[in-house]
Amino acid sequence: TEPPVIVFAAASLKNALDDAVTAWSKETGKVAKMSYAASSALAKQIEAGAPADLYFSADLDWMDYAEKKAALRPGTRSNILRNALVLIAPKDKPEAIALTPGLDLVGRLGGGRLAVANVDAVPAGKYGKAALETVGAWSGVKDKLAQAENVRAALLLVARGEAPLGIVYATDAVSDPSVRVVGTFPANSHPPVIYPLAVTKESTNPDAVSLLAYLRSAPARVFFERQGFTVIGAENRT
Amino acid sequence: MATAVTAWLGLMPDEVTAIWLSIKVASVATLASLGPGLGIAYLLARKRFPGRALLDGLVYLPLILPPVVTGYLLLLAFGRRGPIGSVLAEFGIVLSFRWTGAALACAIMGFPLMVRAMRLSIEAVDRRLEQAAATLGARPLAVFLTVTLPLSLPGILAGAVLAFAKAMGEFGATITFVSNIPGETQTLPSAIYTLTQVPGGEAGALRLTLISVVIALAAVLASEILARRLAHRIAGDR
Amino acid sequence: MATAVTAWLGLMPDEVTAIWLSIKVASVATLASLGPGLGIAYLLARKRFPGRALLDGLVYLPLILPPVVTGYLLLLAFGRRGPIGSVLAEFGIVLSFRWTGAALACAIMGFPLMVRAMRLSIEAVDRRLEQAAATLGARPLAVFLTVTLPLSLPGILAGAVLAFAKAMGEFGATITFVSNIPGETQTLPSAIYTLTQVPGGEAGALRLTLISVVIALAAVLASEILARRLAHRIAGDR
Amino acid sequence: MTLVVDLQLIRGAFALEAAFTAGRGLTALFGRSGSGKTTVIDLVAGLVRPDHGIITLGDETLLDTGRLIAIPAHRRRIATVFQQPRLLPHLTVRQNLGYGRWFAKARPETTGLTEDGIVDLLGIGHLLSRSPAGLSGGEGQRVAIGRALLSRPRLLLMDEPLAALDEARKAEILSCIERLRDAAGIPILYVSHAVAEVARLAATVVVLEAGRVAAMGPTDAILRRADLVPVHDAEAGALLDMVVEAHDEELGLTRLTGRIGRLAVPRLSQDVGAEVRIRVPARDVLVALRAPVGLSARNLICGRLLGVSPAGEASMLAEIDCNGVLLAARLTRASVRDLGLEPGQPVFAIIKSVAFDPQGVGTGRLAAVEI
Amino acid sequence: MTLVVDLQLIRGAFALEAAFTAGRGLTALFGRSGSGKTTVIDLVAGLVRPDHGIITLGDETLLDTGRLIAIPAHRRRIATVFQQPRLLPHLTVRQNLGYGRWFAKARPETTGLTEDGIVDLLGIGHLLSRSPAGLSGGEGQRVAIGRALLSRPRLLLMDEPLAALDEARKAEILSCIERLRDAAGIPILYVSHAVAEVARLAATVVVLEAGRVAAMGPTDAILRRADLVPVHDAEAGALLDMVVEAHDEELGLTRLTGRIGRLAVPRLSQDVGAEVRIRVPARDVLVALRAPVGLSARNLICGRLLGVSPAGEASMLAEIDCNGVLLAARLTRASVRDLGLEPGQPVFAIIKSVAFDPQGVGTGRLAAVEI
Ligand SMILES: Nc1ncnc2c1ncn2[C@@H]1O[C@H](COP(=O)(O)OP(=O)(O)OP(=O)(O)O)[C@@H](O)[C@H]1O
Ligand SMILES: Nc1ncnc2c1ncn2[C@@H]1O[C@H](COP(=O)(O)OP(=O)(O)OP(=O)(O)O)[C@@H](O)[C@H]1O
Ligand SMILES: [Mg+2]
Ligand SMILES: [Mg+2]
Repeated sequence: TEPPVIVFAAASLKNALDDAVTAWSKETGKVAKMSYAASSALAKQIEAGAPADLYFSADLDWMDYAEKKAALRPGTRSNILRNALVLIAPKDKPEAIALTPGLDLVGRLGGGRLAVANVDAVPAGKYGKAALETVGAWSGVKDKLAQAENVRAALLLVARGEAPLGIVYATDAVSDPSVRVVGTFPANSHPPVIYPLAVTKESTNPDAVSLLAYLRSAPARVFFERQGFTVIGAENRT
Repeated sequence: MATAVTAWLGLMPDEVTAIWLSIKVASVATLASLGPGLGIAYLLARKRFPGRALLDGLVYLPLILPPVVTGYLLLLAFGRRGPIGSVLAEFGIVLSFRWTGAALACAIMGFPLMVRAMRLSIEAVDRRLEQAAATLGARPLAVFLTVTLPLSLPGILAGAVLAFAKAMGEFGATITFVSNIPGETQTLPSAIYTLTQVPGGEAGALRLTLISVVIALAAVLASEILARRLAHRIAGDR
Repeated sequence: MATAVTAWLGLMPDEVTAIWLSIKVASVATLASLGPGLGIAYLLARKRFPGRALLDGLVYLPLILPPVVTGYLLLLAFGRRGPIGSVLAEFGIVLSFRWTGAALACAIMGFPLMVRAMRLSIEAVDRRLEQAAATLGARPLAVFLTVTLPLSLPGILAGAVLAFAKAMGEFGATITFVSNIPGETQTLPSAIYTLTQVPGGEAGALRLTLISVVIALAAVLASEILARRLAHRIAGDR
Repeated sequence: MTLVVDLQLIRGAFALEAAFTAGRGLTALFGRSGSGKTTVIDLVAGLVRPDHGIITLGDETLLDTGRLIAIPAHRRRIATVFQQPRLLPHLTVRQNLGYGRWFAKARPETTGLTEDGIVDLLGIGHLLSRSPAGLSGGEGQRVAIGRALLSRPRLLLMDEPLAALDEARKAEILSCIERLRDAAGIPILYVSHAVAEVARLAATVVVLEAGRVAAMGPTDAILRRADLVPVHDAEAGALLDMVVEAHDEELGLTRLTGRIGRLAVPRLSQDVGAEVRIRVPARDVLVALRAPVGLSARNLICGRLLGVSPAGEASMLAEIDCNGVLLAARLTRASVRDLGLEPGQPVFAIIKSVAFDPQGVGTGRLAAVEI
Repeated sequence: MTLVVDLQLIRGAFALEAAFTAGRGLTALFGRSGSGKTTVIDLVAGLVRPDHGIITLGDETLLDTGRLIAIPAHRRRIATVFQQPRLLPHLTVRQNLGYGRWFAKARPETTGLTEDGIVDLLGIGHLLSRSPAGLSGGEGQRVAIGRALLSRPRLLLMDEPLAALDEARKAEILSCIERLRDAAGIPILYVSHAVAEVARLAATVVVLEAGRVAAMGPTDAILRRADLVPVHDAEAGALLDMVVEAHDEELGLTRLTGRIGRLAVPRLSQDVGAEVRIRVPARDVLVALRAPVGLSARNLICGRLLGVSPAGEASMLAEIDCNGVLLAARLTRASVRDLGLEPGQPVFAIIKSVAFDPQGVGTGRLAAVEI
């Protein structure tokens, strides 16, 4: 049998990607193996010669990193997905908040903390910081943050009522019944949340390109959209 | 002096804070778990009671569970809405987002290591000496304090150092439970982790790692010297 | 039978694979570190040599370092391009992104715990017994094998179980070093981690956590029973 | 204070089933290796629970398995000198000595011994700041004795306490034990293999054999029985209770009187009128048909030969009734034939040496003395 | 095979500085508690390194700190019976016994003892499958002796091996040690506080005092010195080397002859012509001015009184020259006065009992015997 295509993907893509790859396997009879971890770890592993065929990062920085280390097959990189950044609250306090300049976030926190992913390291945190700066709330809340290891942990803090508000991806908020989206940050308030995909330099598996093509194709769309991602149109991919 | 050193190491104020906080958290976690650790180690080493196997297993749990899960469970139990956390809150004790919560997380993560070392040492204490002490009029508690405890000091020391070292390296449970708030819950490992998640953060991560290693090794060394003195006193020259 | 159980637990094939892989990785990691662990524990317990303090500290390192850092260092050293990895590769030994690498990571993470427990037990062995054996003609190695080793079995067992339990829970270093490839390097904790990173993964994570706890506790229990038998044989009825 | 013991314990193939009473004075537990002596000590100390049993000390029940009473070891106020010293290795010798004293702070003084006195007696003054690890076998044993004595016990258990000591030190400690027994009146349960020690110290002897009490009774009665007491080094002998009649300072003699008549022994320290017990070993008694002259042995006692029985391979034990007191003399078979000894015959017993055991108040001489 | 030892070791306040030679036969290390006996044993066994020193066994150098030679313990082929048994707790008694045997597989047999023989002699057959933890003090000591004997040693170190044993068992083991010494010719370094044991077994005695060799020499010479050997239980005495002249089966007697003249003692097992050594304790010698008649003591030896010296408080030691052989008799001062003993005076020595120590081939009787 042919060797499987090995995909190194950001952990947050698991649900969508599992479904998409299953569909691809059914269609082509080929198999793929998914290795989910933090984008950072995956990038470094690919740099170190990991047997990955595809790298699906959760942000551009780590894809850039891999590219800079010449770990990608030139010309295969493209942006696949886009995500939105939302403000969430526990479901028992679902008052909507207008995310516009002049926002009094500190007041809305009421002495509590704003749960975000790490604003220096984790993509969702970095985007969140940018968005807060745009709406002029950053300087007010920067000492009122509860920075989590990742978006899921930030979500958890809000879900458990530890934090009255939190910033997460729309994809995370959608699926959790214990939180409500109380506002969506305007797309232009932060760098676009983009999930790029590329074939690695080391890849020798001819099916890698096939899977890459499938993930970029229209039939794969449904799987991503079902999880709340926005699929980037072919024209905007590079 | 301290400032000179930090300047020379090129440390940011946040990092200096993280270092001190780490030392504080690790010390408090270690000291606070000494009592319960000893108690449970003694029970496991010397008593037969119903539920002993359960207690034994329970102590191992934090070792077996992925740290994130432990952090998650801590959040469930000690969070603002958790069964224990809500009770504690009534007494004005809040752990979430506090350094005390970080200490709790570290204490729990180090607990299996501490208890196991202590237990081994207690088991190695010659019961005939305890008996001799009893015939001389020492009540069980007095026997424990004057015979069992001093004779198992090497193990207690080893357990404490293991717990301290673990606390200096722990961040999975900590960050999940109490997040990553500079000056409050951002310990050295959290800071290091953050740096590893940023492209190009390796140098910074390495620097902080070295600092944490130096601190923990100093503790290890100190405990070794102490242990050797103890052993020397007990074994004499023979 | 096994299939019936997995069906009843609602396990995916990938998860079943992860369970078996975890058991394999943890067992191999534990067994493989027994020898070096014992050797180093013996050296630290009984010998005075230059560099002893260094070795002692080195053994503690994996405990002090955040697991991600350990994993990263492993990747640097044992990766295909790393100084050790490239040499090993010449002999056809590849660790990176193989289950053997996962075992290496787990072994290293459990090493401090194992060595510490063994060392405590070796230190507790009465040297006068070793002397008696020597006067009866036993060479140092024979003394070690026939006296020191059997008398420190409780600690060796404790050390092994600690290492096994740790291996059953370790993922930070593992996922960083060998990624998270199903069937190859995806252990239970890695699978659990992945599940915690996606919406709706909680139930699955909980299920797998329980399974890992049950396996590790079974090992703990088995070791306890074995240890009690040993102790009983040595202490007699008195 | 009387110790009453009735204990049953099964341990593998070994079954202990021992009942005895130890009254005032010293009770010796005597028996071959493995007969259960240490087990009895452990049971009385409260370190081991019997399967069934009762232990009472005075009017206090320490243990009654039937009534579910079991006073724990630390409340029994019984001090034990174990067969192995069991010193606390993390404490200095001084701290070991003080250990029991400290826990006994609130208890009444029982022994009348001071720490300095004990330290002097045991010759451990130079060891006080040492750790037990470096002590020699005998040094450790002495510290263990001191520790037990200082803990204000109301009963003392001693398991071969003098086994590792040289004769000189042994003699000193024996006299201290005698003082404790007599002056302080502490009952003592004493395990020993040395017949001489037992004869000198014990009022009662309990002989254990494979976990059972094979015999129990006054020391003299037990020690005369060759079937119980191993006939080695001529340990069989008679015990005589006598009173100090007078001292002859010039010659360094003390004259004793008793049912057997008068005996002269080297100067004793007891006052005139004091009761003393002396032991006359069978090996030190000669038998003569006529009163000898110009002989160095000073004590000539006339009596009637009761009988001669074989004891050992070539020797025989002659029992002589001296005014109702029994003396034993060990003779060779050749002598018995040559002298033509017949039961009922009047004979002279020549006593060469005696060993002293003071009864009642006052301490006696330590060593056996030659007359 | 001769053991030559010259050792120096400082340990805190204790300084060992001992040099002695132990030749064929048994050498006793004698000395008070804490005098350094166990330290010497440890040094010879190779368990402790001296500060300076030389140890040679036969023509092999085991240790020479000056030449940086130090054969490790496991290659010395010296078996040690330690003061505490030190059995391996994780092995059964049988495995403990077999332990040394196993490592000695490749070595030549030295003792001529079989495992079954040892087990019988020590009476530990019923313990073989037990774990050492449950053994009594004496049982443990016996297993330790067995383990040492079975390891095919060329030198045997025994540190108070019989301290915890009852007299009967002690007697049996003593005879085995004698066999080893004589039949197998294994040199033995033997620590004991019991003068009787030393007198019976040792060819040479080394007396330690505070780490120094206070005296060293043939057993009889040392044991006659009251300043060295604690004068207790009349342990002073003379050793006589004699030859078996004839056996009298009917009376169970053996007639010995030697410089001192003839002695009759209970039947010995040695063949006619065998050399034996007997010990005549001073306490068992009576002095008479005239030959007594009708006395149970059989051995009457005439000699000349050399002198009388004080020994202890009330007694004196009379030295009697019997044809060039010295006998010692312990007398009271009163007797000395009453008999009017004067140096040079002809006297009769009446010997009541002797103890046997076979010299040369063959084993002797165990117990002291009454004549
Ligand atoms: N667990 C056990 N199983 C079987 N027998 C045991 C056990 N524990 C003790 N014994 C036996 O009980 C007997 C009595 O032991 P104890 O220590 O009381 O003897 P002892 O009279 O003190 O002997 P010694 O004079 O040698 O010290 C011994 O024969 C010992 O082997
Ligand atoms: N580390 C030490 N510091 C000081 N003195 C020591 C040390 N180790 C041993 N000693 C002393 O050395 C002396 C000799 O000890 P050793 O065990 O050789 O005596 P021993 O003759 O065997 O006595 P025993 O008959 O009591 O067994 C003892 O007085 C002991 O206290
Ligand atoms: Mg005993
Ligand atoms: Mg000694």
